[in-house]
Amino acid sequence: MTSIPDAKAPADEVVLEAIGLTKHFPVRRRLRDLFSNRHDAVHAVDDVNLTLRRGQVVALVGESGSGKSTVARLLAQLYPRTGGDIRLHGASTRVKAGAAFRRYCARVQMIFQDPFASLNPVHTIRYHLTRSLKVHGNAGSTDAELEQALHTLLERVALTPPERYLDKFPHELSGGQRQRVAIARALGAEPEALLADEPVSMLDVSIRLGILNLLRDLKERLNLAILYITHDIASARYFADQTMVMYAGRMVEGGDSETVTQSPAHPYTRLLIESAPDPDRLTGVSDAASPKDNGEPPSLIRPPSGCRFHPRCPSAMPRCSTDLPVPLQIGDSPGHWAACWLYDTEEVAK
Amino acid sequence: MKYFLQRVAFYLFTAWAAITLNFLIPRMIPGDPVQALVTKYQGQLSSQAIDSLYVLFGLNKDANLWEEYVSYWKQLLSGDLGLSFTFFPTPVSEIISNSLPWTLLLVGITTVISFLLGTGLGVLAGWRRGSWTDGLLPVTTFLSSVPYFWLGIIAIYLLTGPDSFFPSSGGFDAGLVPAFDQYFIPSAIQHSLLPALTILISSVSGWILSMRNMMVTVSSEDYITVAHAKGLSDRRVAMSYAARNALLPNVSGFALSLGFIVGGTLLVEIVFSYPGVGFQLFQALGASDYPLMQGIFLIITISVLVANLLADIAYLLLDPRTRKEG
Amino acid sequence: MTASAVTMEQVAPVAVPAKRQRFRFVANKKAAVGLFILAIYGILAVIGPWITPYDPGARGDDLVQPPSAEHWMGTTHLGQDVFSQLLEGTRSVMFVGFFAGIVATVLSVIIGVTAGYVGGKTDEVLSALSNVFLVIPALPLIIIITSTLNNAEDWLIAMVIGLTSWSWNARVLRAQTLSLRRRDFVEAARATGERTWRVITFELLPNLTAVIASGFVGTVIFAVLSEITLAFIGVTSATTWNWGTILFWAQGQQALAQNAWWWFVPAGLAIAILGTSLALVNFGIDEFVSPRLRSAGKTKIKTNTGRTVRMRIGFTPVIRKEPLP
Amino acid sequence: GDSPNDNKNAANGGKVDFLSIGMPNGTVTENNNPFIGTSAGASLGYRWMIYEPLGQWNNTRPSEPLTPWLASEIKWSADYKTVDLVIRDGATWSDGKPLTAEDVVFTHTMIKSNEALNIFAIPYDSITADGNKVKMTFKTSQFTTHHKVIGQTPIVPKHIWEKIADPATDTIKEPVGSGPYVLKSFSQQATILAARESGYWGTKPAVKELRYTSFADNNAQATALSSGASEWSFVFIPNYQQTFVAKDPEHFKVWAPGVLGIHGLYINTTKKPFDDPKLRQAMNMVINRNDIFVQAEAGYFHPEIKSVTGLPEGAGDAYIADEYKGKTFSVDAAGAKKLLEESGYKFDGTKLLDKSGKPVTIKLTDPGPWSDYQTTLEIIKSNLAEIGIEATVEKPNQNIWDANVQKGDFDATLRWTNGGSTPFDIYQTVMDGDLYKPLGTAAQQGNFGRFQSPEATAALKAYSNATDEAARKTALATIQKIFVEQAPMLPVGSDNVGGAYSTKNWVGWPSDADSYAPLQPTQAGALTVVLKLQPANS
Amino acid sequence: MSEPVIEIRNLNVDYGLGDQAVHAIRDVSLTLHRGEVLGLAGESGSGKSTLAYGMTRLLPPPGVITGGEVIYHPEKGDPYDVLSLTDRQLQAFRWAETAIVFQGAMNSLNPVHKISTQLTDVLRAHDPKMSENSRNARAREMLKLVGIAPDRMDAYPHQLSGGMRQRVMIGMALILQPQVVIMDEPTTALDVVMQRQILGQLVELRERLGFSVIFITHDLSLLVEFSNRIAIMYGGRIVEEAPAAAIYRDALHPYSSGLLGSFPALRGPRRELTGIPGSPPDLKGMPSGCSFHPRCPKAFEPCSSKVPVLTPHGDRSVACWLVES
Ligand SMILES: Nc1ncnc2c1ncn2[C@@H]1O[C@H](COP(=O)(O)OP(=O)(O)OP(=O)(O)O)[C@@H](O)[C@H]1O
Ligand SMILES: Nc1ncnc2c1ncn2[C@@H]1O[C@H](COP(=O)(O)OP(=O)(O)OP(=O)(O)O)[C@@H](O)[C@H]1O
Ligand SMILES: [Mg+2]
Ligand SMILES: [Mg+2]
Repeated sequence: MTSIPDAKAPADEVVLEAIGLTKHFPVRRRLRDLFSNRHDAVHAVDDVNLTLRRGQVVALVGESGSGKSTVARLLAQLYPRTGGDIRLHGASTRVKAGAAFRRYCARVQMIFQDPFASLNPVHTIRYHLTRSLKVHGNAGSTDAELEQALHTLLERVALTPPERYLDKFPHELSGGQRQRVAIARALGAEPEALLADEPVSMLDVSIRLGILNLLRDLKERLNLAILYITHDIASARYFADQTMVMYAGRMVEGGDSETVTQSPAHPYTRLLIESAPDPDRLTGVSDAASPKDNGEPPSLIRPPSGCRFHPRCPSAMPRCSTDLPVPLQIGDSPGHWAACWLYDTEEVAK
Repeated sequence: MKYFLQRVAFYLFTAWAAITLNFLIPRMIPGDPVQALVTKYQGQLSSQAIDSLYVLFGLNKDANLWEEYVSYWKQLLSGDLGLSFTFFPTPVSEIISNSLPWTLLLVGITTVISFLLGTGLGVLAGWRRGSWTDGLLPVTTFLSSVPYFWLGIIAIYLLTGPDSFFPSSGGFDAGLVPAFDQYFIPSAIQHSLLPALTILISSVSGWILSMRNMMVTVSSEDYITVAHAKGLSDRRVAMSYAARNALLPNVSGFALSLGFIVGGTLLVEIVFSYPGVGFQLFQALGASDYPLMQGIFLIITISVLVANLLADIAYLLLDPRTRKEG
Repeated sequence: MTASAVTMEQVAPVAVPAKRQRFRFVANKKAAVGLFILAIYGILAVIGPWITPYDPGARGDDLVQPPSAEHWMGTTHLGQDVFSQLLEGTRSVMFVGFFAGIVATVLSVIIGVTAGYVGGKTDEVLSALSNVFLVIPALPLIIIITSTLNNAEDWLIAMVIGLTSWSWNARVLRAQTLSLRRRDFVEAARATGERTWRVITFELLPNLTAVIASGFVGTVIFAVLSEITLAFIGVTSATTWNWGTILFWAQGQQALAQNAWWWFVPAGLAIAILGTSLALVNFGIDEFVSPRLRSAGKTKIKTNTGRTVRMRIGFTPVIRKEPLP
Repeated sequence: GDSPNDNKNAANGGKVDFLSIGMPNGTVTENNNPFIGTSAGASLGYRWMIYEPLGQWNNTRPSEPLTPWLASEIKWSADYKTVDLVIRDGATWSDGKPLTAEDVVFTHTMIKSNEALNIFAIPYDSITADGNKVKMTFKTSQFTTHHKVIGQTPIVPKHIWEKIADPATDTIKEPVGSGPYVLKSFSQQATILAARESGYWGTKPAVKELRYTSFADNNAQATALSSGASEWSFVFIPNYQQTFVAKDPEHFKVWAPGVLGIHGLYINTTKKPFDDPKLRQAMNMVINRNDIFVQAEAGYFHPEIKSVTGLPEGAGDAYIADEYKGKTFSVDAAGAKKLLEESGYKFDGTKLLDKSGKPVTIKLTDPGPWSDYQTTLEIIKSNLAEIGIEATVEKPNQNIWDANVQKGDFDATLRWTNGGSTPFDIYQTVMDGDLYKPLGTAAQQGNFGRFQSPEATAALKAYSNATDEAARKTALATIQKIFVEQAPMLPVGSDNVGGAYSTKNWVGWPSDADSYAPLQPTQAGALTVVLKLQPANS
Repeated sequence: MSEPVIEIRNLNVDYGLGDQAVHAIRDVSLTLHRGEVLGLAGESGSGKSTLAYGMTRLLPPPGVITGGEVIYHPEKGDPYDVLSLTDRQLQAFRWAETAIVFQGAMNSLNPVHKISTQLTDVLRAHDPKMSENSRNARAREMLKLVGIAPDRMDAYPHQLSGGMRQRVMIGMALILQPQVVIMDEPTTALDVVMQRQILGQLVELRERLGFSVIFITHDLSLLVEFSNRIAIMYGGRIVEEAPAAAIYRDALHPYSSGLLGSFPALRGPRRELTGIPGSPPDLKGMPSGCSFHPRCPKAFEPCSSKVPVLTPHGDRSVACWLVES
C-alpha cells in the first residue's frame, strides 16, 4: 500500500531536464538610478542545461553565489523562471500553485541546506511527515495506515525505532537526525527526483558521510534521480556520477565525475581543484602555482562580457572577453565538455 | 526610479488618506459648534444668540459634503486652514502657530531628554549588568505604567502651592509677555519643569528597556569580542562599538516618537494647563470646532510623515550599510 | 555504507524530556509574577461586582471620609464607598482591555500576515492602510469616535479602541512575516505542496505567537490606559464604573485639594500595578523570544568560597576552585 | 533693555498695584472684539474694562433701574418700545477723541444692520441722534430685554469702526474704548490691561493694572485661587470652605448671589406617565434641594431655590406672586405618596405603579463631564426612589445630549434656563408655547419638555408686552400658578453672578450687605467692582 | 623543539554555575611553541572556540574559567599567568601579545565604523603617544601587507568582499606584531579559492614575521596541509596531539582516524570512507569514562568507566586506553 515500491522504473530514464534555464532577479532601484533607463537584474542563472536520470546523481559544483541554489529552486518550481524550459519526462512544465504544483511536487522534491532551518520549530516530526504524506495522498485512509507509513518513512532514513523520533520537536534532534527527517519528508511524496541543495554543508564532518551514504542508498533502492549541489568538489567525486561546474550563473564544465575531478578542463575547475586542501602537500609550502590574487567573483548585475571567467583566467585570450564560449567536447571521455575557447578546435589548430 | 516613486507615492497617498479622514471624522460628530458654544456657557449666553451665531460662523449656508470637500482642499492648497469656531474669528493657522511652539519646546525637548537619558541609562544597564542599574528597570516600569495625568495631578498636589518653586499651571508667569528676555525665559523654564518631569518619568523606561535589550543583543556580537580582544578600553568598547550599534534601531524609534509629540501629550497639557496644541485639540473636540480639529490633525499627520522621513534619513546617515556603495 | 546509518540510533543522545517550548515562558520569573497579578485582576473582574461591600453608586451619610473599618478606601463627596467602586470597576477595565486587545490583535494578524506573506499589490494596499492608521493620532481619534456614540457601552469603546490601534502590530507582524517567509521551513512546506492558507496558519502563525502575544499585551495596556483616560476626561458615557470614572469624580471634586487622597490614589495604583503586570508578561515574552536576554538575567554568581563574581563582557571571571581531585 | 517685562520688578515699594483675575475658560486667542462671544475679551471679561455700556445693570438686584453710565439719562416709554438717552459729557476714547451721541447711534445701527452682531436679536426700529441725545425705537416691547440694549451692549468709536470692513470678524488688535483701562499686552497666558493715564470720565481706578489669566479648567483655576495666584474668579470650587477659604480664611472669600436664571429638571411632558402633572408634582415634593445645594453645588455655587415659584432668593423676591409669598419647598415623601395614591397610582411594595399598572421608571440624562449636574442627578435618583420611582442616570456625550434634548428625546434632564432682568426668561424657557416644536424637531430656544399650555403662552406674551405694572403682576401670577401646579420643570438651584476673591491686596468687593454689582469678572458690571476696589492696607 | 610561547595548564571552563553548569573545557593542557602553527581540530561543540577564548578571558557570559593557568612567555622578561592579570594589564596584553581572527569577518568588523578607524583604534589604545599620521601610515602599511589597496582605508566593512574583510582582520591582527595569532575558523565562510589564497598569504607572513599561530578548524585535511602540530579535541578534552604528518599517516586515537576517514579525497585513488557513526556528545549528559566510547568501534572494557589521560608517546600524546594497553 503506502510503502514505496522499489525500483519501479527503468534506470537511466530521463526524469527532469533543464534546457537553457535562465533566472534574472530584478534589482531594487536606488535613488541615483532615478534618471537612468537601465533595468538592472541579477543574472543569477543563465542558459543552464541539465539532465537528471533515474538512479543517477548529478553534482552541481560552484563557489558561493554562483547560482546553484537558484537552479535547484527553479527546478522545484519555487521561483518562476525568466527563460528556458523545464521538462518533466519530456513535457514542458510551468506550474505556480494549486493542484498542478502539487502534482509536480509529488515527483520532484527538494532537500534544503540547513536542517536547522528547514523544519518548523513548532511542529513535531510526526506533523512534518504526516503533512507530506497527506498532501500527496500517501497517508492511507486509516490511522493505522498512516502510522505504518510514518514508520516506513523513518525506517527508510534509518531513524529507528521510529517511535522514539515521531513525537520529538526538531530542536530535540541532532543535525544529522534532522537532515534525515528532512529527507524522510521529501520521500513522503514518493518523488522521482530529489534536489539536494548542499544537504551536508551545515553538518559536522563526522556525520556528513552518513547522510551522503543514506542518499546513495536511497538512490539505488528507490531508483531516484538526485541533483547534488555542493561547493565541495571532493564530495562530488565521491558521491556523484556526473559533475557539472558552475561559475557566475553559467555552466562551465560537465562530465563524468571522475574525469572532471581528475582531469579538469576548464581553467576555473582547475583553479577550484588546485585550491582544495591537500594533505599530501607539504606544510606551509605556498607553491607558485597558486597565484597571489585570483581576483574577486564577478558582479552578477553586470557580468563580464564573453566568458565570465576571463578577468580571473590565467590563460585568457582576447577572444574570451568578447565571445561567449559554447560547450565544447573534450576528447578524453564521452560526455566531458567545457565552455572554454581553449578547446575550440580552431584555437587548438592555431 | 520605481523605488523613489514608490516612496513618494507612499507619502502622498498616506497624506491624502489621512487628510481626507481628517475631513470626514469631525463631520460624523452630531451637534454643531453653535450648540456647543451655547452649552459651554450654560445659560450665560442667551439662546437668542443662536441665530446670530449661525450667521457669524457661516453655518447658515447649506453645502453638500462633496462641495465642502472640494473647497476644503482648495483652502488647504492655498494654505488656509479656515477660521476656528471656539476662537472665532481667529484663523486656525494662527492658533496653531501660537500653541505649536509650546508643545514643540516642552514635549520636544522632553522627548529628546528622555531619549538621551533613557538611552544612556539603557547603555549602562545593558553593559554593566549586575550593577545598580538592574534596579532601574522595575522602578521605571512601574512608573511608566502610571497614567500620565494621574502622575501629573499628584505632582501638582504634592509639589505646588503658594510658596512652592513649581507653578501649578500655565506656560509662564501670568504677568509676563512672551519675549526672549531674562524674565520670560526663566519663567517659561520654571513652568515647564513639572510637566516635563512627568513626561520624562513615564516615557524614559521605554527607552531604557529597548536600549538595554539592544545592548544585550549587540554585546554578544563578534565585533564586541574583537574590540575587547584588541585591548581597547572598556569605555571605548561600550560606546563606540556596542552603544553605537545598539543605537541604530532606537534612533528610528526616536524619530517616530518625534512624530507623536504633537498628538501624544494631550493629557499633560490638560492637567498642567499648558498652552500647547494637545490642549487646543481637546478644546476643539469639546466645542465641535472642526476647522481647528482638522488643522491640528493636519499638523499631526504632517509631523508623523516628516518623522517617518527623518527616520528614513537618520537610518541612512547612521548606518553606513544603507548608504550608497562606495 | 548503510551500516553506519543504521547504527546511529544506538548512540542517540539521552532524550531530554520533551518540554513543550510554547509554554516554557511561564517558567520565566517575571512572566510568572506578571501572570499571577493578572490572574488576581482577572478573578476580581469576574467576582468584583458580587463582593463589593456597598453599592458603588449608593449615597451614604459619611461624606468624604478617610479610610476606616467600614470604608476601606474612604468615601466620596456623595458618601459612596471608594473600595466598592474600585472592585466594581475592575470588570470594565479588564473587559475593555482584553476585548480591545483581541480585536486589534485579530485585525493586525489578518492584515499584517497577509500583507507580509502575499506581497505585491495586496501588500501595498494593506501597508498603506496601516500607515494611514499609524499617522492618525490614536487617542484623539478614539475621543472623536467615542463622542459620536450615543451611549457608549464598554464593548463599543473596546471596539473603537481595537479598531484604531492595530496598525503598529500589523506593521511589526508584516516585517516578521517577511523575514519568516524567506526561512527555509516555509519554503520547504511550500515545496512539499502545502496550500497557501495552510502555510500561513500552520507554519507561519505558530512561529509568530510570541510576537502576536507581545503585541496583544501591548494593546491591552494601551486600551486600559485609553479607556481610563476617556473616562477621566469625561468623554465616555461610562454608565458602568471603571477606575477612570473614579478618577473623574475625584478630579471633578478636587479630591487632592480636599486632602481626600484615598479617593484619588487607589485607582491610579490599581492601573499602575495592572500596567506593570502586563509589562512583566511582555518582558517574559521578550526573553522567551530572544534567549540572549534571558541568559542575561543571571549576572552575579557566587563561588563556592562565597565570593560574588559579576559576569562581564570581555573579562571572563576566573574562579579557581580547590584543585580538582 | 527694552523688554516688555522690564517694569515687572519695578513695583512701587513692594506694594501690589495690580489685580490678578482668572477664568477657567481654556486658552484664548487675541481677539478684542467686544461683540463676539468667542473673543478673549468676552471670555475673560476684560472687554467691559475697555468698552462701556450706556448703563450699568446690577444682576443681583434685577428689578432696580439701570445706573446711568455712558448715558447720563435713560428713559423708557411705558410700552418699552422707545428709549431716550442723554449721552454723558466729558467721556473720551482712549485715543483722545470725544465720545458723542454719533458713536452711540453708530454702534446700534451697526448692530441693527449686521445680524451676526445682533446677538440678542433686538428688533431695532429707528436710531437717531440729536445733539447729545439719542432716541431708539423698537418693533416690540423691550421690557424683558431693556437691560441688554442698555446694559450689555458696548459702545464703540465710530471713527475707528466705520473703517472696519467686517465688524463681526475683525479681531480689533488695538482696541480703543471709553473705559478706564487700555490693553497693554496680550498673550495666550495673560492679558494685561493698564489704567488710562488720563481722559477717563469717571474717577481714576486705584487698581493700576489688571492681569487676566485664562486657566485650562476649573481645577487649574481653583488651584490658582487657593495659592493666591488668582485674586478674583468665577469658578466652581468643590468644598470651597476646605479647598479655598481655609487656605487663608482672613482674605479668601466667596460671594454667590443668585440671579434670575435657574437650573432645574426638565421633564418630557409628552412621555407617559410623566404627562400627568400630579406625578410631576409628587416628584417635585421629594427632591431634596438642600442636599443638592450642599453636596452637588458645594454649598454655594447654584444657590438653593426655596420658593415654589422657582424664583431665587434675593433677585427673585420682588417677583413672587402674592399667592406664593412665603411658600417654600420642603421634602415631603409622605405627602407625595398620598398625592399619588389619590390620583390613581399604586404602590407595589416600594415600587410605584402608574395608572396602567406599569412600574414608573425614569431616565435622567446629562453629559458626563458636568460633575455638579451628575451629582445632582444622583441625588434626585435617590430622592425619587423614596416614592418608588426607579431612576437611572445616563451620561451621553455633550453633543448627543444637546441634540437629544432639543429633539425631545429624553425622559428628564437637568438644564438651565435663560436669564434676564425679569422672571420672564426663566418661565419662557420652560413653558413658552411659541417655542414649542414637535417631537423630533429641534427646539433650540427652549420648551424642551414640550410643555403645552396656551394659557401660559398667552400670559408670557401679556407679561412682556404689558405697559403697566399691574398688568405685569397679573400675568406673572398666572404664569407662576401654572408653573407651580403643572411642574413642567422641577427647579433646583439658580445661577449666580458671584465669584471667589481675595482681600489680601484689594478691598471693596460687593457683598450681601452691599450688593452694588455682580461679582463675576465677565459681567458688564465687573467694571463697577474694579472701580470700587481700594488697596487693602491704606 | 623551540621554546614555548604559551603554555595552557589544566584549563577548565564552565558555562554557567552550579548544577546547570556545562563543563566545556576539561583539564586541557597544551603548549604552543615559538614560530609554529598549532592546529586545533574537532567537531562542532568540542570546545575549540571555548579554549581559544578561554585562554584570553574573552568568553561571553555565562562562561567562567574554573581552573588552570595560561602561562605566557614574552620575548623578553619573565613568564606570567594571563588569567591572573588585572583588567588593565590584560588590556595591555591583548592584541599586543595575542591577536585573534574570527570565523566570520563580517561579524568581527564593526559595521558602522570605517576600517581605518578600526585599524587605528588599536594603535591609539596601545600607544596613545603615537601621532595620528603615523597611525594612519601604519594602518596603510598593514593593508598593503595583506594585499589590499590602501585607498580602501575609508571603506566600510560592507563595502568589501568577504575575502577582503578577512584580510583586513588578518592585517589588524598583525598591526602590533603580536607573538601569537589565534585563528578561529578564519576561512570557513569563504570559498576554497579564497581560502587557499588567504592561508597561503598567512603562511608567508608568518615566515616573515615569526609569530605563532593557533589555527582552529574542523577541516582536518586543511590542517594537515597548513600546520606543524595538530591537537584533536573531543568533548572538551584533547584526545590526541601530534605533528601534522604523524597524524595524517597514522592517527592513534580512533576518533582522529575516524575524522580523517570522513573526508573524501580529491586526488589519488578513490578510497572507501568509514566516517564515524553516531553523533557528537551532549556536554550536559557526557558519557562516563572516555567520552568517545559510545561511538568508538574499538571500545573495550575500561573505556566506559575510566577517563583516559593524555599521555606522551614520543613527540606525540594521546588519551586512549587502546594505546595505553
Ligand atoms: N531572491 C533573490 N533575489 C535577488 N537575488 C537573488 C535571490 N536569490 C539569489 N539571488 C542572487 O543570485 C545569485 C545566486 O544565488 P544562489 O543562492 O543561487 O547561489 P549559490 O550558488 O546557491 O550560493 P551558496 O553557495 O552561497 O548557497 C547570488 O548573487 C544571489 O545574490
Ligand atoms: N553560552 C553558552 N552557554 C552554554 N553552553 C555553551 C555556550 N557557548 C558554548 N557552549 C557549549 O560549549 C561547548 C563548546 O563550544 P565551542 O563553541 O567552544 O565549540 P567549537 O568546538 O568551537 O564548535 P564549532 O566548531 O561549532 O565552532 C558546546 O557544546 C556548546 O554547546
Ligand atoms: Mg545556495
Ligand atoms: Mg567555534
